[in-house]
Amino acid sequence: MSDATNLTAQIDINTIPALGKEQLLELAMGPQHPSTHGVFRMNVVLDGERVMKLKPVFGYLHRNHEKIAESETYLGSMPYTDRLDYICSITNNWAYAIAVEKLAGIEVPERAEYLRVITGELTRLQNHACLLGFLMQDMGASGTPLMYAFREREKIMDLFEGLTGARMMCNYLRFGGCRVDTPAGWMDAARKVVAEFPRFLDEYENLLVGNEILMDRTQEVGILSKELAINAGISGPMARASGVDYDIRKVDHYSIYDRFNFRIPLGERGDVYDRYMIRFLEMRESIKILEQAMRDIPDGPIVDPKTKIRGFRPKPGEAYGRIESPKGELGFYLVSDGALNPYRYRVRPPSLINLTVLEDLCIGQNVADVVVILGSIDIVLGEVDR
Amino acid sequence: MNSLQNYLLLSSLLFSIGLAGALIRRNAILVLIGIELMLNAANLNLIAFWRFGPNPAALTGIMFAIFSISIAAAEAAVGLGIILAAYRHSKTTDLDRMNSLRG
Amino acid sequence: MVGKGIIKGMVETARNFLGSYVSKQRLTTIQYPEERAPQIEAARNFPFLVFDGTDAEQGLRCVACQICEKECPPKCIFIEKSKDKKPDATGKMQFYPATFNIDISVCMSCQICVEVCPFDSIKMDVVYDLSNNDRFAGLLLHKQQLAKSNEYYNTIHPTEAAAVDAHFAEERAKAAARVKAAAEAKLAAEAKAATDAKAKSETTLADTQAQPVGGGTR
Amino acid sequence: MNLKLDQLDQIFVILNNWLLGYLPPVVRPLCSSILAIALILVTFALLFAITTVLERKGLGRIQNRFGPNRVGPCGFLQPIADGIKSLTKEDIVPNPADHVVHFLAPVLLVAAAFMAYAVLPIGRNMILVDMNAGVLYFFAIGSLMELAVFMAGWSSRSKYSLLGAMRAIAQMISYEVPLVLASIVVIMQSGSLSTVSIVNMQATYTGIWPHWFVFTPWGFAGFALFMIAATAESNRSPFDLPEGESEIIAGYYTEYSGFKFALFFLGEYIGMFATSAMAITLFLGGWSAPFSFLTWIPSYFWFFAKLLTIILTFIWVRGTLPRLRMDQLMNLAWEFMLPMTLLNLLTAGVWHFMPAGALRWLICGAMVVVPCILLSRGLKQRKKFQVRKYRFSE
Amino acid sequence: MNVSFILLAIITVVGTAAAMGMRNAVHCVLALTVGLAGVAALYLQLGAQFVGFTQIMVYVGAVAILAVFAIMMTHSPEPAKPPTFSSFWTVGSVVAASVFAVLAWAIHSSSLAAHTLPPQPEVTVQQIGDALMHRFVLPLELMGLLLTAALIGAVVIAMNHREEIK
Repeated sequence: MSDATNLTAQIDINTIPALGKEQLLELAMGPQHPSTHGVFRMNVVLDGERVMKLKPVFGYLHRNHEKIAESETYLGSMPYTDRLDYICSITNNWAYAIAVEKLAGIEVPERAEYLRVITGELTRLQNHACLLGFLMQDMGASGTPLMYAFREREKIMDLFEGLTGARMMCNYLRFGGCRVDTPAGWMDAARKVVAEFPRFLDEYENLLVGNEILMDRTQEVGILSKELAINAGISGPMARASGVDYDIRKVDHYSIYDRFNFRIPLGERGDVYDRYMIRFLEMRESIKILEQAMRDIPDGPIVDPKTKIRGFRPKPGEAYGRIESPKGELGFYLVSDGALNPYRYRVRPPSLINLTVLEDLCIGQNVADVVVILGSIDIVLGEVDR
Repeated sequence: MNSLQNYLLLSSLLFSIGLAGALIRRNAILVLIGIELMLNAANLNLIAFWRFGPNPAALTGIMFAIFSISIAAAEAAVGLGIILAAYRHSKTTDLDRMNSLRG
Repeated sequence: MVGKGIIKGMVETARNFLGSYVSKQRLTTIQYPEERAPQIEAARNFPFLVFDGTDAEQGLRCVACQICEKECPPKCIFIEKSKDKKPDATGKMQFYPATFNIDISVCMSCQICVEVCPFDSIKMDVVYDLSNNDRFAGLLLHKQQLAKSNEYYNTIHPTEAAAVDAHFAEERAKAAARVKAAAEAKLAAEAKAATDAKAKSETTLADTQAQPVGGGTR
Repeated sequence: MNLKLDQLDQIFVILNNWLLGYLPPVVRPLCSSILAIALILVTFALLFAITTVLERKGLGRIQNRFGPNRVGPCGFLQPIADGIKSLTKEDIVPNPADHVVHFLAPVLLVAAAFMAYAVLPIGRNMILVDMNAGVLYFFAIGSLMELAVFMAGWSSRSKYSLLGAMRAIAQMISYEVPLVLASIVVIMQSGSLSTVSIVNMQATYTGIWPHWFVFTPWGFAGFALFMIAATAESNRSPFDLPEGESEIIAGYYTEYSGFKFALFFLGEYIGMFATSAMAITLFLGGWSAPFSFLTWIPSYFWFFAKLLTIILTFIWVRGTLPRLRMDQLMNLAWEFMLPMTLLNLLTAGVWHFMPAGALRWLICGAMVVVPCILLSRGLKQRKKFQVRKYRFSE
Repeated sequence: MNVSFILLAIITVVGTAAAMGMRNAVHCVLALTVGLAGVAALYLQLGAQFVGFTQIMVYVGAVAILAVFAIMMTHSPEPAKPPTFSSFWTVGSVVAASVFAVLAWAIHSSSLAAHTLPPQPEVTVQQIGDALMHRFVLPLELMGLLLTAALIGAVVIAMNHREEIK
């Protein structure tokens, strides 16, 4: 992926096994294109409307994230992780915090774990809601599902603002806990939002789940086989839609997910419809987790008092912390040489790794399916390009 | 006043233009279009004769024109189909280069 | 039957359309310039500097320790320490920032400067309509623009500001007590050693003892 | 009272005659046409302006927001602001574009769209030309729009424009077939291609009920099919593939800007109104009132009320449905619409030759409904799409 | 001769001449549509409304679009522009010109051609339909057969044989 020479966009037309090559049309979808979810470019070779070859070109949003983090203090990188997948900043914080906590051997107090689960699952809700909205937008539903999703996301973002001070760039977690405790009345407001969320899901279900056009557009489109999903390292809802039973919440038992009763929905076909429905069902499971967590949350400190804000120097060593982010396995790999800043800092971005199968999914499909398939992969260019 | 002569002259001019096009153009599609033009000239003749003829109420000219238009449409469809097939075979629509009978 | 799902969807949109006329739930837009979203207390945007009292120059809590400048992840703070000292709100002699600039086009509102400040002098503001014609000079805030009164701080973050003020009050009470004690001691010493020729050196000692009080709000 | 209402109904005709009375008889027909054309241009351009606001506000309300509400009262002056904006914008023509054709395309589109109104009866005695072959004229003009679309797409020399134009033409040609076939049932029944006589046939009443063609099995099916085809013809959602912005930016007018872009917009909406007005003329009784006791309301009011209802339905559909894919669109046209319209022709024939009564209703209803269900079920089964059940792992 | 005839004749002749003489094939087709629309207008002028609209519908709506599609599909990507006209274009022009000359002479010398416009006959669509269904029912059926055959034939000829080649 880091192969910079890969960025040359030209496609060698002779590699395409097709007749009538002079009738092929090479189309650059993006970087200025309405539905590439940011600045992303797909060089598509079309035969009529059929995709013969597709080459993703990315890096337009490259910000040197990893290198900046290596010259930054451990805490200083925390706000930068917000900007990776800017829709779910708290889960990014969480993965990074877990990596640092592993590195430095910090314990997290009980209440902080609960807060992390609550905010993390709220993040999952808003990510999935937005994704479904965007997917429908890509299918041309003139924004209605997207606006409904944004209406719900707004409520969750209000919660985040009330707790962390910012709507998107929360910068909420700290090594060994969370930055601030819940203000008065926040937990009640959160309970109310969570209690109302299923209503939105029902509305969504009415609007789209049984819709024939949607089924026609998504079923048997962009099929990702189970084997390819495993071999390509696909994770998250996308892998589960292909029938891979792999959820890090269940596999790693990180944080306190063991205490909650929830299920993992699994798809069969691995097409766009499955990826769409898996996310839909995951939202219902997230609500279950949230209800349990909000019922059980104890009082207590929210941060390990031993951790220092300034001059934080973990002992030399390495650690890999990963979580099940809404988009898949989000991991941070850190090497410490005992200094104020990490010696090596590496992100395993789920968006990027899920994106690698894009061409396999798109070949032979219609050009209109390309945007739908891209939407169903759920990428955020901030994370892909870093 | 308009006389039949003018219409006939116009239609013969159209016919000649179509004929010239059909004879001198190299693009097979445009040759086909030239043929269409000649058909149109004939149609114009039919309508003009109907209008100036002794018994317009019989509608014969109109009927012939309608049938002629249908034939022209069928001819265009088949002709263009043949051109497409020929193009797929020889990769050109240039009639000067489409000169081999071999399949 | 084909069309059932489509009709269900149509009904749903119709419900939303009609609902937007009766329910605030289904018409969530806030008409921005006239109407504003309710201010959330924890909200943060860009940093500002708190000053006590009425004079921004005089009451500025910042002592130009430059910790925030060092800790700021995107390095958007620029501080120049003063050459001289001036008395702060409690009357102690302190350095002060001769220049304090924040480039809010670089700032990413992470609040780390607030967390590391030992003097409670830098806090997060909530002003968000900062659009400007000049994207360089217009977004580089100077000390004069950054300095905002403690009362303002109290209005935007009441809970947090109350805690800070209580803390300050406590510290000041302690300092006052210590000053008083020192003064009493001094008086006693003066009374005791009124005839003593070394009284002058004693007073100097009391002064130096009181020195940490000003910076002791940690 | 009754006389006055009649005058209100005919007010435009009376006004026209009164104005022409001042002119010499030689120029009267010409002036009359010019007057009527000017009135049509103004009215429908105004309707276009109102529709853009209504559409944006309606979509906004569907999406839980206000829509435009800043310019003028309730935002209804928004189109003026938009018009000024698009007039003052730079008119960008791509360098390799074919400048003449690039310029002519929007002009032709708008001209063709407006030409269609010549045969649409807006009210009683309110029609520009009562043509003998009015319906044929309408569809002939409709085919001009395809050419305009092609010109736009081809002359832009852009891949997106070309793809969009190809899609648009393929779609318009495919849907012209069901569109024409769906309207033929009405021509069969009324025995005329003249729009005026078609409306006149429907403007009679049994009791309070009008004789609209939509209130017959074949008429209802024809209306439904006509509206589906009309949606596709006017590139409206869910058949807006030619300009599907998430796939091919803006389709054939990707490379247009400023006022030419606005002209495309105008042409498209005017075309949509024209097709809707045709549907009203053919199936919904044109300007006739829905109940016999409401005939005192002016006829043009009913025409515009019906038009507005159809427009609002278009907006509603647009706010709900995602768009189809090209092959699905074609399948719908050739595998569902075409057989259904042909069957509908047969049904209309049966209706025509059977004696009136409940049996006729039953047989003709069954002839429409049963094939529709069978056909849709067959198509659904072949594609094998369904709502799925999912398994969970604990 | 009246003005409308001259105007329409000029439009028709210029349009068709441009259709046969322009370099760019798509321009040719667009010019052709202008010419054919002119012919349609002439039909209208002659009182043949039905034929005129059919002409527009068939030629502008179908044939022109079809031709344009064919041009797009046979558009070769290589920039090398072959000469527009055939190598023996002089012969072709001479033939066409002589045909026109002969026809014009014949028309000019014919006594029949001197007819002036008789009063406008009333032709309704109903009459045309009646004629099609009674007097011309056999040609109509034949036409239907021909069109069906043409449809199938065109589909078969133009069908993509890619699967076979694979």
